[in-house]
Amino acid sequence: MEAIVYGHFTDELELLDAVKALKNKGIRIADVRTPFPVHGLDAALKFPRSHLPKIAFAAGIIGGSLGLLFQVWVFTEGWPLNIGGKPYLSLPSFVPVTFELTILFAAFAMGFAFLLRSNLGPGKIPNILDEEVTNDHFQIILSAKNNNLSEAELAEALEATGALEVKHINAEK
Amino acid sequence: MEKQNIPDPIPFKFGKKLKTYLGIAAGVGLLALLIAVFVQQLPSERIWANLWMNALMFLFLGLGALFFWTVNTLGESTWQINIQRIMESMGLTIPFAVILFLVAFPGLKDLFEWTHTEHLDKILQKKEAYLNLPFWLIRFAVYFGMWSFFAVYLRKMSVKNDFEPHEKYLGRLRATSGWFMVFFAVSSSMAAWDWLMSIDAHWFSTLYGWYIFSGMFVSAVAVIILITIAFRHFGILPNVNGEHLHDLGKYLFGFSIFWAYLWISQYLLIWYSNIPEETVYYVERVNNFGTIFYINVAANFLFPFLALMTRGAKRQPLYLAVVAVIVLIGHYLDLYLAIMPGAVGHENASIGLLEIGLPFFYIAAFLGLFFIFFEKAKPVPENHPYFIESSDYENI
Amino acid sequence: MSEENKYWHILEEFEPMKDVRLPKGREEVVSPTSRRNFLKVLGLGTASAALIASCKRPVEKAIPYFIKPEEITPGKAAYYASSYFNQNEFCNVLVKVRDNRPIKLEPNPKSVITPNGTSGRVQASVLDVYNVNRYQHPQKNGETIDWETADGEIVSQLRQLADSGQPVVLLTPTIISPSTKKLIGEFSAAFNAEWYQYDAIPMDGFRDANKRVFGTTALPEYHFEKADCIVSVGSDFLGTWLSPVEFSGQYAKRRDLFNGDGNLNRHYQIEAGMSLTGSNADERIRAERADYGKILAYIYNQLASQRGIATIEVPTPPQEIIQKLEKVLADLNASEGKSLVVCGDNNPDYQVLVNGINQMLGNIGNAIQFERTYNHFQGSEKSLEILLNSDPGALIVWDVNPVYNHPESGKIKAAIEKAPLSVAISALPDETTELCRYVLPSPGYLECWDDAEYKNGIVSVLQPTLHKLFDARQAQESLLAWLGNETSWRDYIKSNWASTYFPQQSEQTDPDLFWVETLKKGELVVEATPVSITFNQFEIENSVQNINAEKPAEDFTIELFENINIGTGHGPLNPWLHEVPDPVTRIAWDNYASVSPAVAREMGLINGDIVQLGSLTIPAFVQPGQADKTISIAVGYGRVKGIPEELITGVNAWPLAKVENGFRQFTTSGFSITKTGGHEEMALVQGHQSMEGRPIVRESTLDKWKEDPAAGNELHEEIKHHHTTLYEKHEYKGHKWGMAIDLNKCIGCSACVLACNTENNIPVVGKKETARHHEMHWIRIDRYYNGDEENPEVVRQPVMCQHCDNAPCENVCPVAATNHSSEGLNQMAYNRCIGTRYCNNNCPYKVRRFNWMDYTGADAIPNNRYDPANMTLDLSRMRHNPDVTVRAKGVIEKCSFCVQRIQEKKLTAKNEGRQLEDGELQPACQQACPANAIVFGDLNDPNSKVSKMMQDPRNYHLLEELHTLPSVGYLTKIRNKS
Amino acid sequence: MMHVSPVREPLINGEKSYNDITSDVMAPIKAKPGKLWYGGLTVSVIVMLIGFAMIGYTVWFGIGTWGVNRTIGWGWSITNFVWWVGIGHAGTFISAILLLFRQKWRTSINRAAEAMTIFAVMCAGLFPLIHMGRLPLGFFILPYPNTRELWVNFNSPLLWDVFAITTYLLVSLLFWYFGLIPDLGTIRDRMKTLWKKKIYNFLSFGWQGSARHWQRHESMSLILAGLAAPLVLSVHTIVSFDFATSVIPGWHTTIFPPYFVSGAVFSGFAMVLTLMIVTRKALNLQEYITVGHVESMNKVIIATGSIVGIAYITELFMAWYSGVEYERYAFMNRALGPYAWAYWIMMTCNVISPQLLWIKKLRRNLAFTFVLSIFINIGMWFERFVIVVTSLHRDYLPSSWSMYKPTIIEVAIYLGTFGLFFTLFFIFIRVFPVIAIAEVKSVARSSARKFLGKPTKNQKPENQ
Repeated sequence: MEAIVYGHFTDELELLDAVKALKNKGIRIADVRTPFPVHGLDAALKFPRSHLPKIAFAAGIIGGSLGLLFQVWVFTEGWPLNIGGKPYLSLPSFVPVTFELTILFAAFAMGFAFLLRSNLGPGKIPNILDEEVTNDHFQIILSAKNNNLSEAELAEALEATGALEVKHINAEK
Repeated sequence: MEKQNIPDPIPFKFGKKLKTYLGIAAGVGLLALLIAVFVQQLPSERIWANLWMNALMFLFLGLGALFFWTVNTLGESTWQINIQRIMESMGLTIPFAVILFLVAFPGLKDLFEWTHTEHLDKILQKKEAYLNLPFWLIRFAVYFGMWSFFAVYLRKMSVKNDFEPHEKYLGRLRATSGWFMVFFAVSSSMAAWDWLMSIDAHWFSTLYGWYIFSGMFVSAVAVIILITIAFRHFGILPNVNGEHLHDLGKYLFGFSIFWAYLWISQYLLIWYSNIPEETVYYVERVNNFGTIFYINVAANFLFPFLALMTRGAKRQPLYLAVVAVIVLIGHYLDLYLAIMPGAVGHENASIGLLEIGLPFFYIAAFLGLFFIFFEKAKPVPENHPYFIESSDYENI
Repeated sequence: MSEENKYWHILEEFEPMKDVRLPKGREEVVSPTSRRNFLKVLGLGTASAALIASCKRPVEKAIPYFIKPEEITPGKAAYYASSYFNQNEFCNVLVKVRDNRPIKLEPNPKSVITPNGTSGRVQASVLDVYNVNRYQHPQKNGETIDWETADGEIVSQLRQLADSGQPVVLLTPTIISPSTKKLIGEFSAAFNAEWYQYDAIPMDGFRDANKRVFGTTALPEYHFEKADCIVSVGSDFLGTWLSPVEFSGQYAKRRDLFNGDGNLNRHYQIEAGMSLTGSNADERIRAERADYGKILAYIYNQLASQRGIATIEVPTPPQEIIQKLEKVLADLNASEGKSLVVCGDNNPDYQVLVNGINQMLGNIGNAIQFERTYNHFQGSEKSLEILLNSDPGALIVWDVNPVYNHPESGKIKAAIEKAPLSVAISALPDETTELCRYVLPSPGYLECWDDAEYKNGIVSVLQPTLHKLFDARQAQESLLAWLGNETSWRDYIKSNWASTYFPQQSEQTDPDLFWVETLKKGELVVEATPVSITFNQFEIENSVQNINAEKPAEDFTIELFENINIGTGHGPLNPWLHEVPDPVTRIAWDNYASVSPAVAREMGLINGDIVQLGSLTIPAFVQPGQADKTISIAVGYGRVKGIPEELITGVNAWPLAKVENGFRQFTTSGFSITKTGGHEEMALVQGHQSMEGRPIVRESTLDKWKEDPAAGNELHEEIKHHHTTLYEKHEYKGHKWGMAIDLNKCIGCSACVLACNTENNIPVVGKKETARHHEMHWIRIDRYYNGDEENPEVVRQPVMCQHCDNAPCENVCPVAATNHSSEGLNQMAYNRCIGTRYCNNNCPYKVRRFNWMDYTGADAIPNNRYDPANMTLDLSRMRHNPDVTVRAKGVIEKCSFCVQRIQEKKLTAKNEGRQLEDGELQPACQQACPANAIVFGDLNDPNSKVSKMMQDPRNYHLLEELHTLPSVGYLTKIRNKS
Repeated sequence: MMHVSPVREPLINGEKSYNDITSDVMAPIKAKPGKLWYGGLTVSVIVMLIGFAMIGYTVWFGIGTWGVNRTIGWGWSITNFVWWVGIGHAGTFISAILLLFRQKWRTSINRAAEAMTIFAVMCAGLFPLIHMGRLPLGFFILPYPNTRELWVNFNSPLLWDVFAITTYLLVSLLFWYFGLIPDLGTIRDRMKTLWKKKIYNFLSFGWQGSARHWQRHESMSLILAGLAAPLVLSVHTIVSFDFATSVIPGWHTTIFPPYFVSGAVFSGFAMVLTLMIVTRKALNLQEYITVGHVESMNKVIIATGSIVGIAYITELFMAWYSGVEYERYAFMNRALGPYAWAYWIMMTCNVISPQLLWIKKLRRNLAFTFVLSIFINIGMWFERFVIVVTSLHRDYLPSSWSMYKPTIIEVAIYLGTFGLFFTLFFIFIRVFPVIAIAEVKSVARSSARKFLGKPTKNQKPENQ
């Protein structure tokens, strides 16, 4: 694994300032890890908005239309039955199932998209640098590879932002 | 996110220019009416029905806004504080709606079959204990009395807090909102039965009251959106930012869906069991008002649903405004569908000069009153404890 | 093919008879098969054949299904003309036989006496054949013996007795079979035996009255259709009196407003308990049972005085009744010669008065005729007394059960026990056979040869349609054997006919052919010599004395009556009859003491409270319209001997009858009711008696109808006018089946219910389940009361699946197990049904039935059968109609408009390359209805009767305001009252 | 950061630091379960097994073992079904709709509420299956391809139920579990024993708290909420269709959909309160599930309860107003007929008793709330009983009117579902965090006045 430097914060506000400071210095940030979603962090890291909603929308459309078309087919082509004198194409009756399938498809498509996109899934082994990040520490990770600075310099920059417990992990190790 | 520094608000002035515009609009409306009566000589029921319909629409905006404000107060929510004064001022138009209704009163006999006590059929006789003019008038008085009272009182509390900020006013606001909600819950449905459902005197649907309410609420939100955008544009409400529009947009979006939900619930159930005493209502509308029937669904559900799906749509002022206008027209049509088939009948009912022109008068009247009241108080309740919170939040 | 031998199918055809040419077109007479049927038969047919090894045709050869015998086509039904006779019921029937098993009885449309329909008991009687409780072998002191020994011993003993001069007594029910009579004659001669006939409910009082007044003991034939005004004093002539099936048809003819001329009869019923007939009356006058005599005398006096005939001295009936009687008298006078007065009481004096009244009104020769008099009800109490006093040496008891149903059974018991030789000839064990030393099993009537002369000169035949299931032998065969006569019983009859009836007819020239043809028709009508009658006025005075002599009834009077289903006690072994609720009280499986609401209130009684009545403890039932001082109890229940545990229900009321100056009477007074505090839940299927003012049964009066035929049915037009729909009706090309029911003709006899049970393999669920409202009947007869509980008016309505075109039930079935056929049938796919019961909830008519438990044994799960009435035993299952699926536990079932019949008839028509004729196709209920109240047919055919009826202004649909568009229509009930 | 007005009541008490939150919430998972827990679990399991036995009995001998009859085709089974489904509405309502309305107080209760939802829906789902006459053939309701090309009836509300309930269960599970992932990560990192670490690692999908994951996670939660909100409405709407599409007076009325939904939320919240008031004590989470939370939930209860009440009255009035005699009779019969007692229990519990909550003191009184919540649970059960039984037992033709009395079997099955419910719940509180750790942390700052981070070794004192 490539050589990286990471430092900790114990207050999300400090973290935000640090992130901004580093960004201003033009330092690329490999990753930030927090115990809970910190508001404004994605803005500070200049993340684009996620595409998950679009996936949900598309999947919903597909699910809904599949459901509707199937029902229409069954009652008009598959086996038209005279049920209670209702017309074969009794659209109002098809509303509920169509709706449910829309939701079902949208929800699950998005769920899976999330896992794939984030490379998460059952039994995936995370690379945890410090277990405190899932408790109360906020962690900035800088990688020497995608910064044209040495580890020492990165560490320094990190220290400067007030990061605590700045640690190095060397490629060799 | 960092605070963008907000310019000081430009005080709102209900100026001459604005007045003249409204005057012209009102004129157009009256002209349409006069032409309808004297030139076109439309059948009386159609005239009355239109007056009735517009009066209702006028009322709905005020009442809807008042409801919106009170429900947010009860929910301890904050985002709306910045535009609260708009809702307050809209609510204050309620008392004046009475006049508009009274104008239509001479036409009650034309509008309501059950008023013809001389020849009531079996069913209507059974209902007479409720559907009779005296009792109906009493209810009319009670609804308006109470609504007006709440509108005025709540506004008073809210304004008082501007000058001598005190917890107690907010306490009263909350308490009164609670009582209003209780009364509104009952009265809104009953009013819907009295003024709309009883036009088709034989027909009945338990859901009707709530269906009408949802329409009312959406129309009110649409108007709030339009005014908010306008005021923001003219710098009267500088604090209003994308977040507020986003929330208003969400309400328009969400409650359009809610309206559609009630619409399909009512239609589906009646369609399904196909019992004549119920289907008669829809049969009339589908067969003789088909186009409007389907436009109604399209304009009030499909359009806002698709148009406001994305985040950006809800934050884009101009875009949002356009959607709001269309939805507003949609609910005007919804009201048309509720009234005309029963009151006028498909032979005589149609959308002509009168239907298009008359509303201008009411719009003018509504805005006129609104501006007067808005002018009277500070544009924002700046001493409201949630005020800052309201200007500084974000939609995740 | 010609109408004549449409169904006609007889056994001779299967026997090699060189001298008889086979009638042509035999193949056509059997119904066509479909693949579905055929497979079923291979299954069910072979299975059943295997089950009952001896299941053979009377032809002396077994039937292997692998080599098809020429007379049987698997899956095709054959029909045989035969007759049913039991006490007060006689029907000419066609026996439907499938794969050697009689499975259904249908009215013989060619019949002179009962062309219209049958009674419920006739429908149910097919089950009696497959009764596991039957004796299977001859017995001596309970030990099985073979026929040879039995015959040997009996004959030798008979001989001894004959020599010793000790009387040999033959005790039989009323015998209407001429051949049997002849045979008995020979037997008596040979063994100088005495022959007595015994009826559980005799009419000897009636016969006696006729003797006194008209000089003849004959029972005249009645023509209710000839009477404009019918006054019945406690006579249940539509239910149980004299010849109900026949009378129902006649009566209904005069209630027909559809093709009738609107000349309805007017029917007054004067009675104490609410009888089936009373519930149909235009006006029912509630009177104490004890006042019948006075009332008759009063009527007599009024009429007499108006005619200047000497009146008679009698106490008058209560004032309020006198007032009510004014109208009656007026109508009787108005319709002189065209009226009819009947009385259901066996009291000769009452009957004498009735005769007097009819004489005065000139009804003799019109509504009452003495040409074709009745031959049944030969039993006489007097002769029975003689028997008992003669202490017989041998007692041969043949198919009667006096030990159970005679009030003085003690004496009879003693006589039997005392007699050195006692022989019981009976199919089923009962109280009497229990006591006899020898028991000789006799087969059911569907296994027998016989003939019957129910009315003078109208002679019918009975022919077996099933080989004797057990080692049983017809009584006549026994007699022949004991006489040492070698001829078979059939040949005996045949020769008897050849000698007696062949000469009396001219159609046939060859006696054999004559015999064949008669068997095909099932009936022969020959000249009958009218009974000449006189009229003795003075007898009236005598009777009046007796009536005056009646000591005034104190406290409560109990009247025993015969229940339309269970009858005098031959019903209890027939679960079908048990499960059909009484048409008046709507209670199944029980008898009870009917008390008036007033009494009930006074004593704080509710339905099911056990009360003490003399020696009887019995649940009480509050019966609107019941006379306050009279308590009515049905006889025929409470049999214990030879009956499986689960079928023992009710209380034996016979002991309350009494023998009074030589006649058996079924009213006794001087009882007091006491509450025991006990309570029993009765199987009451209809808990609510009022229509709640809903337009369910629509009725009007004749006068109103004459002004406006839509009278009482105004709603129909109004609703039709308001019908709106959000979707168009489906097109029904080809047939569109529908049914019209004339509420004015339905008398509520429940024959339709039993016919439906038989046709559609409806399970029997027993008393407990019925009480829990788990009954399975596809058709029910709702009964509502109008007006005051003192004496309410009664309306009835048969309700089955309405086959709605907008069926709420179909919409909600998640698996589409029920949907609409292209011919407008609301059809059920049992295999698809998963039993959510959603359809049933959503059915406004509540006509769907759910298989709550494994009633039929058709489901896959073992050891879960619920069959209280042993209806799923191998033998009982032989009754099943192979064309109808036996439903499994957990599925919904309901009326199918007898779809199997529809298919069958459609195919017949198709094979014959013709259109279905209207009326050709009848569901079981219509076919069985003796009143022709039900009409089924094609609504797409504007000329079909059903279409016409649906156009009738009286027609309406049940709950039509719901726009369910039923295919069943009801014609309003029109009362003929002023 | 978003601003929070000082006048607002803190969402969690005790000035919790992030670490406190983690350890407090995880305490039950780490600690050895006590006697109470074992006792509770055993009882639940036994009751559950009895229930299952009775289900077996019913399937074997038939629905005839129940009290239903030709007139009342549905008795307790469907009553319980609707009741359980209703309870299953709170969770998703809380986490979806309250999320959309930015009600921050939801964070402390949504996790447990959602779990409850899922368990309740499981119990509910049993009944439509059991009440089938032929359960072994129940799979007919699925539109699976078959040789006869025979499909299901898409007109049938029962079929709509199949889709609605299934979708609801699956989506709720998804929503709930994806919400759990970060917390499972937290637990994993606190677990000392290896096998536990392994299990939780498996369950936590390898969560490591990266900013990008958080961003996607949040946006997904929002959309899921957006999808779940209408889903919640749709489920009980469709359940209400079971009745409202029919033609039976008392069943067929248009107000049913919204009224059923609010009734569902009403009963759901009642059940949440019942459970939470006990759980917070048992797991000693009083500072997270505060009186404030209870009050907020009580407010929802007043609101929904009043809506339900208005619906009752609307129905009653419309029955009269319709002028249709069947309608009129049906409602007369409800209020005065043989089952009037059920109607009045319903009225008292659902309409009258919640009105007491207008009093702030009572809103904030735990004991009172607990009792009330149980009242409401009972009342809502009777509402369904009234709708199902009272409407059916006297419908159109008086000749078929009847009465209904449940048998011991039905009762046992109902209790059995309680067994199932609590078995699952007991297991849940031991293996999963009852409170959404991350979500609470994200609102914790607004509730605590002082710096939250835990001091580290080489931290300067002035930082504090």
